[in-house]
Amino acid sequence: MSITANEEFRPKIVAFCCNWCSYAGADLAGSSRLTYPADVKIIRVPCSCRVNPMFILRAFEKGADGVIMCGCHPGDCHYSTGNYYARRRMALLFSMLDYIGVEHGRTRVEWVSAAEGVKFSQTMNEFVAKITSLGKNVRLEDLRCRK
Amino acid sequence: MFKIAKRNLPELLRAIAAEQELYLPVNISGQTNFAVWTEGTEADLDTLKTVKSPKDMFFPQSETLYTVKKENKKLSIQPEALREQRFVAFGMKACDIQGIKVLDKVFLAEPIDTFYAARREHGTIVALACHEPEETCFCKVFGVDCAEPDADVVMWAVGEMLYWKPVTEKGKALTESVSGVLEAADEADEKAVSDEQDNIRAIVEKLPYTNLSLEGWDGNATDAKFNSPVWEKLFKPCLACGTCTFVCPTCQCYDIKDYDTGHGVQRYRCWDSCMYSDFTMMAHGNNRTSQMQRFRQRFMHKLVYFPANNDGMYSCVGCGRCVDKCPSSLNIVKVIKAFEKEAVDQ
Amino acid sequence: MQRIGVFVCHCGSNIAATVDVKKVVEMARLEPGVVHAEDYQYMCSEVGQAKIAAAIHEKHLTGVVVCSCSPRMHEATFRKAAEKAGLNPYMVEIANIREHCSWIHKNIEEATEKAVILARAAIAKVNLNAPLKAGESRVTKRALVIGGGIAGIQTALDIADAGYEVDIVEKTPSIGGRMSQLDKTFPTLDCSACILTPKMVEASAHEKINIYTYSEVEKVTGFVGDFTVDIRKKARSVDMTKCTGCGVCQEKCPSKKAPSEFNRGLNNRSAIYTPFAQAIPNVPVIDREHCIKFKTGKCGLCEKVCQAGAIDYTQKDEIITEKYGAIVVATGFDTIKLDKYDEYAYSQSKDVITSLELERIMNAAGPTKGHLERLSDGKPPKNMVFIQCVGSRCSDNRGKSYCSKICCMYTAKHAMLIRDKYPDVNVTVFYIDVRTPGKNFDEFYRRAVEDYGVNYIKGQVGKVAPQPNGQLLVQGVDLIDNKQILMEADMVVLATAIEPDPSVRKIATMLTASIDTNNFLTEAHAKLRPVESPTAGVFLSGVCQGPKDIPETVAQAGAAAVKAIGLLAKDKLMTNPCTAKSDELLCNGCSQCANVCPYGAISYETKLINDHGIREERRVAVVNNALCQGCGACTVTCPSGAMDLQGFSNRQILAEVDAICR
Amino acid sequence: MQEIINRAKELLADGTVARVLGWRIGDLPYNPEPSYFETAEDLEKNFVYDGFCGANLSKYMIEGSKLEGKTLVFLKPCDTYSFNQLIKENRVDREKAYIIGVGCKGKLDVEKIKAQGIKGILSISGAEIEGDAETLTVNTLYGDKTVAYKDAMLERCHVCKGKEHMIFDEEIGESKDTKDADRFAEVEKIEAMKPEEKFAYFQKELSKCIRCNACRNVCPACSCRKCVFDSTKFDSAQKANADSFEEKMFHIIRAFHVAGRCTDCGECSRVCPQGIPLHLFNRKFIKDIDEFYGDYQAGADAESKGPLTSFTFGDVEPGVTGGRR
Repeated sequence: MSITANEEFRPKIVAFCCNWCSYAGADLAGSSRLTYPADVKIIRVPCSCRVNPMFILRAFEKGADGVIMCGCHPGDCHYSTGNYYARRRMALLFSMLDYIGVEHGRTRVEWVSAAEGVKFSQTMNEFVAKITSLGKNVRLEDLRCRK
Repeated sequence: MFKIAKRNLPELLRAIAAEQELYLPVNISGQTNFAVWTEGTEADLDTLKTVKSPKDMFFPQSETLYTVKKENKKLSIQPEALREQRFVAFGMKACDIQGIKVLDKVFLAEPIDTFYAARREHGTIVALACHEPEETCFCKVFGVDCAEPDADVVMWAVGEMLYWKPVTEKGKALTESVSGVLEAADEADEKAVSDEQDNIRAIVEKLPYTNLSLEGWDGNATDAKFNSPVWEKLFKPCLACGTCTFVCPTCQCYDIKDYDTGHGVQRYRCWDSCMYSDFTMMAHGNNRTSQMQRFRQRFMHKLVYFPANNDGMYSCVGCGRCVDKCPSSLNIVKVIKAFEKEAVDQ
Repeated sequence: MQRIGVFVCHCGSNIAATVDVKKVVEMARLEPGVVHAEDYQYMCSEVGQAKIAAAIHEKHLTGVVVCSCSPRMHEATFRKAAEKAGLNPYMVEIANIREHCSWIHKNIEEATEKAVILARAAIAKVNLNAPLKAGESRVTKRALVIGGGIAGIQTALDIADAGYEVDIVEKTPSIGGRMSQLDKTFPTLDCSACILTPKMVEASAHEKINIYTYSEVEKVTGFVGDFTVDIRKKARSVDMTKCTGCGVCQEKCPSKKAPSEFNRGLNNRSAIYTPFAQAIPNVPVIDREHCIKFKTGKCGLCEKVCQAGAIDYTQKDEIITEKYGAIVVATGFDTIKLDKYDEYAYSQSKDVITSLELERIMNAAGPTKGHLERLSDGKPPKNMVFIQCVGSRCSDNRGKSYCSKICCMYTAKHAMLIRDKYPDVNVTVFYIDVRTPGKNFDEFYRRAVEDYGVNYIKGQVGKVAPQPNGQLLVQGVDLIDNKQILMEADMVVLATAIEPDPSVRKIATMLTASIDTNNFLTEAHAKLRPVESPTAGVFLSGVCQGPKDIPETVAQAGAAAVKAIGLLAKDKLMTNPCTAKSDELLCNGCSQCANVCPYGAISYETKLINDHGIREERRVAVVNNALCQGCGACTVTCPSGAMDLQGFSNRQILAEVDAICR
Repeated sequence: MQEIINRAKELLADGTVARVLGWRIGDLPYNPEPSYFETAEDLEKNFVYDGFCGANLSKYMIEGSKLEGKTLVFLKPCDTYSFNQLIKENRVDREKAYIIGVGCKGKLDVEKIKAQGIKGILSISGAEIEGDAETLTVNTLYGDKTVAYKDAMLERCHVCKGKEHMIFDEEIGESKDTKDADRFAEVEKIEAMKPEEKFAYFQKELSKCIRCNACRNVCPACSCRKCVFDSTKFDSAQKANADSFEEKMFHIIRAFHVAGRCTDCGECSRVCPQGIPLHLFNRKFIKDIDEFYGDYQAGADAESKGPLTSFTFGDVEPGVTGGRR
């Protein structure tokens, strides 16, 4: 699917943000009035290590077009090691999704600190653009959820 | 009787499909199962047994019963339409058809299962006699004659020819609709078919399980069998998977579940397996808590409870799929034999 | 089914300018469980909070969703307000429609639609919320300090001064640690003993401080506020209550071949010994490996000469069990072994020494009585070469990747002291970089170069070759002049990398405190919680956490003490209720969750489980709520989903996902 | 085989073990079943160990560990990895097992024999563990046929991890090297495909899935008392088969749950009634783990921390790998 074919397409994007860094980074983006598309909806989790691969697949099942997980930069985890585990889990999960033919770029991990409002907003802008160019997620959705 | 050269089979299939939906055995990445025919689909009539039995043409693994739509705080219920298009089940075997008869006992008895009844009513069964029965077959034990399936139309594959014999009104109607591609059979053909039947029956006699004895298995055997110590030994290798159940042509248990679509709920039913730990789970828990009990249930149902409630009809047809597919090489034959041995030992 | 109230805040125009709050209210009303929805100018105001309280009472709400600013801002406010109105505070969830919505979107329609979805997600979550209650645990008002060096002593003094009992456990016969081995300290050139000894005395005299020397921590159980620790008091063979510290036993002891640990093995000591003159306690220890009495059963000389009758050959190790509220680790450091650095000829020549050995040589109480001399022949050196970064900043696996931090400064100190006392000795220092961040540090280093004529060469030494004439041929490179250097030296001093004392590994395991790949204890947060271990109630003091010099160590020791005091000052600890919880019916006992828990909060119990009528003994995970910080690492590791996080449960997060995607 | 039987009888007789967990001779030439033996007579009469004894008995020791006394269990080299992993996860009790490591010359897959058009099998010779037969002779209702032993071998045996037992009390019998293919070749082939080809491939394979859970239930790593797909905690369907997404969810999550724990024993693919190459999921994770975090073989020991319960500071970033950026 091309971008032009999808002018009307508004992607559904779920962002899992850890409470301590990236959720705060998103807050900073907000208080700095740094815009990004409203397609991104954030779910707060205590730590990126709380994100279960099932949550990500579930989002796709129910019709999400892209899922992004944000956490503290490696080394800065509030719980000291959570994001290291999350990093391994997501590296494997994403590689598997790629392997079964889910388009590149539908999933992403970004480390965003509480001070990186700019990075948060840039990341979300980029991600929305990427998902918009990929178009609707049809490879991982459950057709029963279509309206 | 009619005939058609095997090489012209696509024409026959096309002719059937022109009229109604056609299901037939198709090999998809190495496994043969019943699938919908579309132009270009190649029939696989050489594989004796499909992996899954053809029962899901009549009783699909999963089917929606109704849909609840949610609009704001209002709910509306939309019943699922019954399947009322005619279809043909092409290439079913005698044992599979016996399986459907077992299902009929369950679903067509009061209260009638309307979903199943609609499919039965609209389906025409074109059977194929078993050209080369296999070592896991034991249909004869249950009185099934795989040389003469009980169907709307029966076919025999002999050499380069496929013989076609309409049996029922439905079968005749189907034959009528595809008469353009069929040739009338002559006496030599009749002979070829009866030879084929003799051949098949001769092979059946040589099958290792053919003389399996069902002595002692009947509707009255509940206490004797239920309390036997044999189960405790037998069940051990069972993995509690649902393979036997899901390949079985007669297993008819299903679960009813709700799926949240985000804008409502789809209530659907799907095959369940008495081997599963949550089978018939209730609020208080489970009435069969051990795998031994679950294992016993499956065979007691097939060989004791079902005949008890259905005039002696067993709900096993001897297709041998469980023999082929059980990951632990456990199956109904081994169960029957174990009891036979127990009887001898006593 | 919950009865949920939704409260949409205008935040003046902050929200209301871009989000149609009325529409959010209207849409929220349609969500399952919602029985009340309203909007208000400022929900966080007194009036706003009163509205929430009123609705809780009037509508019998069981759950509250506030659509407002970030939960990081006012979640606590609204939870308190709800609690005051009689609702469990954890039945409140916030939909962030300001920072995550109104402030970033311009289009009212889009922003409103998003706000509705965010509200929907919060409502979906609250529908699955359950009241949570913070737990309480008591605090034992006593601290344990592991390690009796300057870090441990300072921490103990600070905690004791605040009025709490402190026990110091020191594995050697005396407190004092590495600092007691140093001669002078940079950048002031104070005599190390002169500033340390008063602290040692103060600690030993402090009525709140109890010192266990020659003792080791054997076992730790319990958790923050309530640790139970077994301390092994090794048999000293000398009755501490009787010994007067006269020292006669040491003089008379016929076994004098034991290498002196205190002097880094450069000379020997007697089998019954105190490590150094100022040792505290001034009670000797019998080294049973070297004692003739213990080896052969004969001798017993010390017993004969001891007028106090303090010698007790029958003494046995003793286990003391004590309870503590806080534990401070101050296990310090050692220098690395140099067996992988053959090129420096450390093992081949007695005149190649480590800097710590040089400290002992320079010290008046050291093996040479403070005279700078070659250990091979006792001659005074003419040319000395110092080699920096031996094993530090190492890119291969022979040494350590980190900078040991103290070497540049002590080498400048050594160079300066030598040039001062022996002006005819030429001192050359090979260095990679000279690192002098610290008050008066660079000035100190420059004095060494400028006032004392120390020859600093930027470059590394490739080889130190002992010559037949007893000289050491140093082959190096001068990176600034880009030339090879060959020079003869009488002594070579290696600025050997430091590493955490090897005992820390065992201690970290006992405490379930995490350590990094270099065996330094990990801090709870590298920037914001540098003196706390991720394991609650465990604090870090001194080099066990990372290389540091004396003032930094003392500062950190004080900081660790403050953190410990802060804990001990509490009578009870309130625990975070958003902790992990294991469903014992689902738990496999596979231990994977414990593997990823940074807090050691998960343990295993074998329990009789009744699983729908099946009764069996099962190994199941048990979460200690006092230790769990609620990160959720365990929940994802758990394949069966037995481990779940209260307040952020699987079903709650999935409900949010569903609500957003629908 | 007689040596094995004799040893088992000895251990039963001297009270070392209370029972024997092995394979019971089937009623067809190729269907022995995992089984317990408690008497010498039963062993002598019904014990079998031949090319068709592919079943990995290590998982049965979860229940075996609960029984009174020791159980003698026969483990093939690849099975010992599973057993180690189960020890690591406290699912079996090492003290309750007396392990005899049995030799392995490659295990057979009757489906592969049947796939060559062989029907009506009455007897098979050449599958005995004693022989070094290169060819199987199959006597059928429709005549005698031959199949090369190699061509009838399970996929896993072609990429065998080696014939060394990782854990055992004693070893009996010889093994034969059967590895003749690269373990990751199939995975690499898929990796090289275009996304739509990959998707089509897996869609086709997974569309066969009937949600029978055989792969899960046979898997020694899937040792959960209650699978997450059977519990209500994630609202995830365990047996629906109503939409193709379900199969993807199930197989991806199952592979993920065993990632770093899967020993690549190949049981999932062996038992799948629909012949889905399920090992391709697990092996992808194994390959990634090897590439991202260094070679790791689950079950090579019973102590090491798995790759998903450990980390290094410099781990690869998600998405940098897997060809995403």
